[in-house]
Amino acid sequence: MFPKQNDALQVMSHAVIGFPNLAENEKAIDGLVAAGVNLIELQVPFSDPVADGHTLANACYDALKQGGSVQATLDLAEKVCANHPDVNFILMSYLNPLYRYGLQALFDKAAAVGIKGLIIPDWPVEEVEPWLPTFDDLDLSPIMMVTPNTPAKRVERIVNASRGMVYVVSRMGVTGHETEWGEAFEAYLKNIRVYTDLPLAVGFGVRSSDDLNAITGKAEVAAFCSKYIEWQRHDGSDIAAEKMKTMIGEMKH
Amino acid sequence: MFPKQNDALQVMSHAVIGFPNLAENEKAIDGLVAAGVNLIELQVPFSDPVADGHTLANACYDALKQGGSVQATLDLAEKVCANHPDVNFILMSYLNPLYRYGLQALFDKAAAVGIKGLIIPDWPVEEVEPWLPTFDDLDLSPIMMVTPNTPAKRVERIVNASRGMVYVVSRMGVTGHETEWGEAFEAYLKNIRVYTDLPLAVGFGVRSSDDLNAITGKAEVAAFCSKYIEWQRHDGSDIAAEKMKTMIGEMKH
Amino acid sequence: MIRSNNGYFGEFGGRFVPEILLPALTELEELFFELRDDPAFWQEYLTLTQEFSGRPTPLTPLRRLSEQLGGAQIWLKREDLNHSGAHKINNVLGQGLLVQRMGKKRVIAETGAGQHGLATAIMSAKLGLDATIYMGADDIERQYSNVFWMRQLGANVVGVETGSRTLKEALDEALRDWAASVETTHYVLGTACGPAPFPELVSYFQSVISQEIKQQSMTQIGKLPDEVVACVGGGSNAMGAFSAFLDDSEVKLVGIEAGGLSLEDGQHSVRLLKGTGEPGIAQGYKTLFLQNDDGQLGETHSIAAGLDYVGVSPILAHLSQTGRVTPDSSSDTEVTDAFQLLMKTEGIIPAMESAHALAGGFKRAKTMNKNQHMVINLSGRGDKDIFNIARAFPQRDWTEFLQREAERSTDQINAHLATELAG
Amino acid sequence: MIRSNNGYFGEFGGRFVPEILLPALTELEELFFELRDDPAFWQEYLTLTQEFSGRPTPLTPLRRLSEQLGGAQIWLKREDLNHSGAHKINNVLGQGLLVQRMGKKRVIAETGAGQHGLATAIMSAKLGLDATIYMGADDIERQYSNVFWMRQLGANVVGVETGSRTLKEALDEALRDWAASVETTHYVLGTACGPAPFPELVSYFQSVISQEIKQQSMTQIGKLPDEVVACVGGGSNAMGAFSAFLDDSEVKLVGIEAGGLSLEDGQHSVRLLKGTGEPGIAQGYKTLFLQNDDGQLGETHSIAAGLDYVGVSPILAHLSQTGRVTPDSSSDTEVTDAFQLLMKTEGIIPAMESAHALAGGFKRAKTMNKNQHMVINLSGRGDKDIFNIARAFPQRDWTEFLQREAERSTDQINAHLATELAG
Ligand SMILES: Cc1ncc(COP(=O)(O)O)c(C=O)c1O
Ligand SMILES: Cc1ncc(COP(=O)(O)O)c(C=O)c1O
Repeated sequence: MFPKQNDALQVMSHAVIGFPNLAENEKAIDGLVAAGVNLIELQVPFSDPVADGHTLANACYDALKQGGSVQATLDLAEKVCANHPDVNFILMSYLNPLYRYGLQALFDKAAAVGIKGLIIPDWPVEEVEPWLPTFDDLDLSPIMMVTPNTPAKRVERIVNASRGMVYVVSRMGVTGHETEWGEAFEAYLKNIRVYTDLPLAVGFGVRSSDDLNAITGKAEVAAFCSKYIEWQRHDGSDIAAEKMKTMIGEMKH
Repeated sequence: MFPKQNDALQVMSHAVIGFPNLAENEKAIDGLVAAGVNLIELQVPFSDPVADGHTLANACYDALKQGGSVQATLDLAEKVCANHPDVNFILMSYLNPLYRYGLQALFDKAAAVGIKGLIIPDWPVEEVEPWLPTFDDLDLSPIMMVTPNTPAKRVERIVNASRGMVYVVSRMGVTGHETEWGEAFEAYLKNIRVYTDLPLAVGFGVRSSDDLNAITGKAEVAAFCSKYIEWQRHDGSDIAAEKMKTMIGEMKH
Repeated sequence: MIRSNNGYFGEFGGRFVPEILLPALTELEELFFELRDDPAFWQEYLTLTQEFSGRPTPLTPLRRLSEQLGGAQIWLKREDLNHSGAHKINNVLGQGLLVQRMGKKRVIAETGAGQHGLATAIMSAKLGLDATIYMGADDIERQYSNVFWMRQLGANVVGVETGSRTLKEALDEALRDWAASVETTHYVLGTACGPAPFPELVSYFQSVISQEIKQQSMTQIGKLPDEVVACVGGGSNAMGAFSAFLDDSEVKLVGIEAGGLSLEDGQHSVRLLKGTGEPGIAQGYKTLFLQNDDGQLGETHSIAAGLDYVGVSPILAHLSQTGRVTPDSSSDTEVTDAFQLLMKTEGIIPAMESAHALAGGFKRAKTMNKNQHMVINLSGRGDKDIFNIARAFPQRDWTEFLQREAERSTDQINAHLATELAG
Repeated sequence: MIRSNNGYFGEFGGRFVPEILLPALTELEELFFELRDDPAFWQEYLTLTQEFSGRPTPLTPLRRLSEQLGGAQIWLKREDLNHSGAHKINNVLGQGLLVQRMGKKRVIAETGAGQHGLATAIMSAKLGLDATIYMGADDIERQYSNVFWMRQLGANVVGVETGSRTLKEALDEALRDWAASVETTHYVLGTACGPAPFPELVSYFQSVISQEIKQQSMTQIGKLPDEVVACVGGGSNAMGAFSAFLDDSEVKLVGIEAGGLSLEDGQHSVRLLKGTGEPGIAQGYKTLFLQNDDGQLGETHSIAAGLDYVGVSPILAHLSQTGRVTPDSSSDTEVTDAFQLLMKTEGIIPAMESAHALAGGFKRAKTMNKNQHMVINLSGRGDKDIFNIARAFPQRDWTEFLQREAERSTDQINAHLATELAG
């Protein structure tokens, strides 16, 4: 289940399928769940991840060499959704791998294995809208992105096409850099709330307990992804999970 | 004295002033005279000897480093003319060193030290003609060049401006290569004789006894220059003089 | 001029970018739509290309070569004579006018052969803009002379070390920069690819090529040419050479892609022929991409860095589906042969990219008759590619020269350092 | 157009060559005198330069730079946009027409920067002639890229090892070749020097530059320029830029020579200023030569190989004596500064030769007022000189690239050899 508006801050984290390898993905996800993460993006690795910074982009390149693919992602999703029925698994992918798979077939299959949401950063709202009836039928939530430079009218259109939650890109740029959480940020969130009651997931630049604390009370979800992947790369999935657990333990409520 | 028409073939040879060095020039000239050479070109070395092949061009470059110059040439001329009153010394130079010295002054001085003739390969007949009265006054013979491609009318003009002898360039090109002395060559000489009774000095490509023998009976002078300078460079002036002596001894008469 | 249907050409095109880039694309599109029907704007553009880049470029008859091949009369459209040595400058100058109107002070660009990067660096110097150029690290080695000049012109050239380290990655990286800088930065896309409005906008500026060809053909040949041939990397010079002829069905339009070593995966950059590119959506647009079954973009190869690209203009993808454009390809060896033939018979040094059009064109011309006329678009000159071309024609004296020059250069740098330390 | 008095311009000019060369010079002169007043011949020449080399070259306003310098409005005549990258091609194409009329099948040329050699190689390829290019061995090292292209174009490049191994020796050597081959070979002299009729003939073809400037000034400025500035090597681009203005006394004509490191002997190539060149007769003609008291031609230096010459056009020697042309010079450091300024402010990469005209022109422009207009002749582009320019601006990444490239090239040659041995 996605959180509701004004629920306490939850951490969303990340797996790049095939990184560091397919066998380790499942263990890493178990670790995240054990650390208290209830929202997990399963990223299909892609050769050209234009919205990602170098951490995720490099993870994609490595994952592809390890056999990461749409099929591998669905296979893994099937397992982890079954193992962790209380966790929301979200399929994150660039459009092309899904397009090549066949969009209808992909959405059917994703819903069937227990995927709850979709994040597709290069799929604009105009192209998503015709699919909304399908998504609603399948109970598959397109989590659309709003960015600081999105004009008000377009924010409205985007949140109306969103389901489950709205992904709020915290700042200009790609994943993996730092963000400032000042008054401008609060005003930005407030402007989005004008158009939607959906919970807000803040992403891009959430890299520390301090970041989480800064977001607490302002949004419902914090996407803690690049930094987690860095931990995974440098310390291995076990230690990464421990660090995640410690960090979640330190969160203000 | 220059030879007369139909005199037996004489060898003209060469000195590049400063090559191999100034001290040696005098000795080399003595050697040439002893070998039986009665016509000797004293070449002022020049930075840009465009009518010369590599043998003489390289001798020029070396000579310049040894202090070869117009003045050095005149100084040497003064000595050798005095030492060898029976030998015809001919000043050979590109125009510019003489021009810089001052043409009138140069001609006066050259005549004064005993120079008998002038060979200036880049001084065309049109520019020479105004100087003829001066030359005749000074008893300084401009030895003009005729080439295989000189049109008949121009041959006439050139030989008319020549004194002492006419320099017949044996073939197309620069000094230092070989020449064929066939029927075409004989016809070429005959055409020149139409316009002049001056003796003919054949130059360019006279490199062996065979060449001398081929010219015998056709012209009065053979310029044996590049090959002699090669001997000088490789064997030294003494051996070069000996070789010259041997060669002249072998000449048919 | 071809017009998109809401960013699409048939099934291809569109605008598939992270949300953050949409406002800039919309702004650009609005500005472009406002200006493109304004004859005063086109005139302003023409004047700039004339004054700065020497347009119109000539149409050169290849008399000796046509005679030798024994077929059609071949003419070269001389984009190599442009300032900077290729057609790329046309597009860049046009976008420069847009940048000035938008009031932006920084530009970024991706570049493969370096030719577009060089053009962008030139335009930026001329207009006083900051420029950052993304270039695959392998392309930097292949086309170092262009990198040298971009840096001399004051541009910041960033080597991209990810993936296959060529144009595709440079484009990804430029998009990443743009996502962070979009409010103050214009992205000078270099070919008729990418998200709308770029394919249309780049083709609009490049169409100056075919407008001139048309006029020149009427004057010099007395009629339209029978065929127009261009190489296809991203597709901008081809769209430039084809645009004005789209409605003249008697003029055959032929696009030549890089056949590389073979048509095996990873050995070529052919996307328009059967069994090569497949429909896909990446790098901001939908087109025929070289890709695997999982939708991962593929590896490419070409002897010409500027043709070594995984996607292709959505307009050309569409036009080759409709049959208006005939796609073909030339192999690396055909290309080096055509390169030498042009050089030794007509005294013109083509870019390796353009030599693809030559190879493809010469082959076709031979089968045509003497009353027919073919215009080949010579998109660029080859003397900018000296290192690259020296690699294609290995010669000992070049190698030895490089060794001596490397030594001299090392000595010079050391002397320089010594002076600085002493000073 | 200036006309010689029987080959002379005032006291300079003439024809001082070995007798063997006279018939060819006479033949050439007769042909030239017959053609130069024939408007159809001029039109044939213009058409060739238009079709093949992109003439007319534009007149580019330097708006940002003029603003920055705060003086006259500066315009560049863009000879850099010519095919082959410099004005040298104008003369060569013209002589090509003469060669065809004479029916000769072989040409020779001397070259300093390699630019004239390259142009000659191009013309020869286009017309199917054999070409032999003489180039000083030191110049070959300085301008290797041009050598590379000449050879690729099929020309035979002969390195001249004598003397100071630069242009002067190359010219001597070309004359030697000509003496042996004059009946079948045309000597394509590359600048407005040498024996009559070359100074006049080369100036005639290059005068297309000033004819265009004149017309373009009337259109773009609305009046004639106040000054025209050109660099002076042999003098052909300067004569090209000045010719049509000789009778317009309100147009000041300024020739910039290579000031080099200093005005000490051997450190520069200035011949027109007091205390530098002296009247002399060499290399076939009379002019101001750098020489010593014994009449030996001197050593020269310039950062630009194309200006590194010991003599100068007799026409310019004469015009600077009469005061019609104002001679000036720029030092190597002024030149590299001007080079960078143009590149970074206007996006144009000048040849090092042309950067002398820029340096001299910029200095003068600053002292002029904003209503005045100066045209600087940009005789060539600099990207052909990459090695040379990299030497002027030493940078570690270039050095490192050269080292890698030399290694790659060696590996490639070895691999090539191995294949040949095995095969
Ligand atoms: C000379 C030249 N021709 C062609 C191309 C290919 O690009 P496009 O297909 O966009 O013209 C390039 C790309 O850099 C190029 O430099
Ligand atoms: C670009 C360029 N400018 C100028 C010159 C100098 O020659 P000239 O004085 O004949 O124009 C050269 C000679 O090679 C050159 O290449």
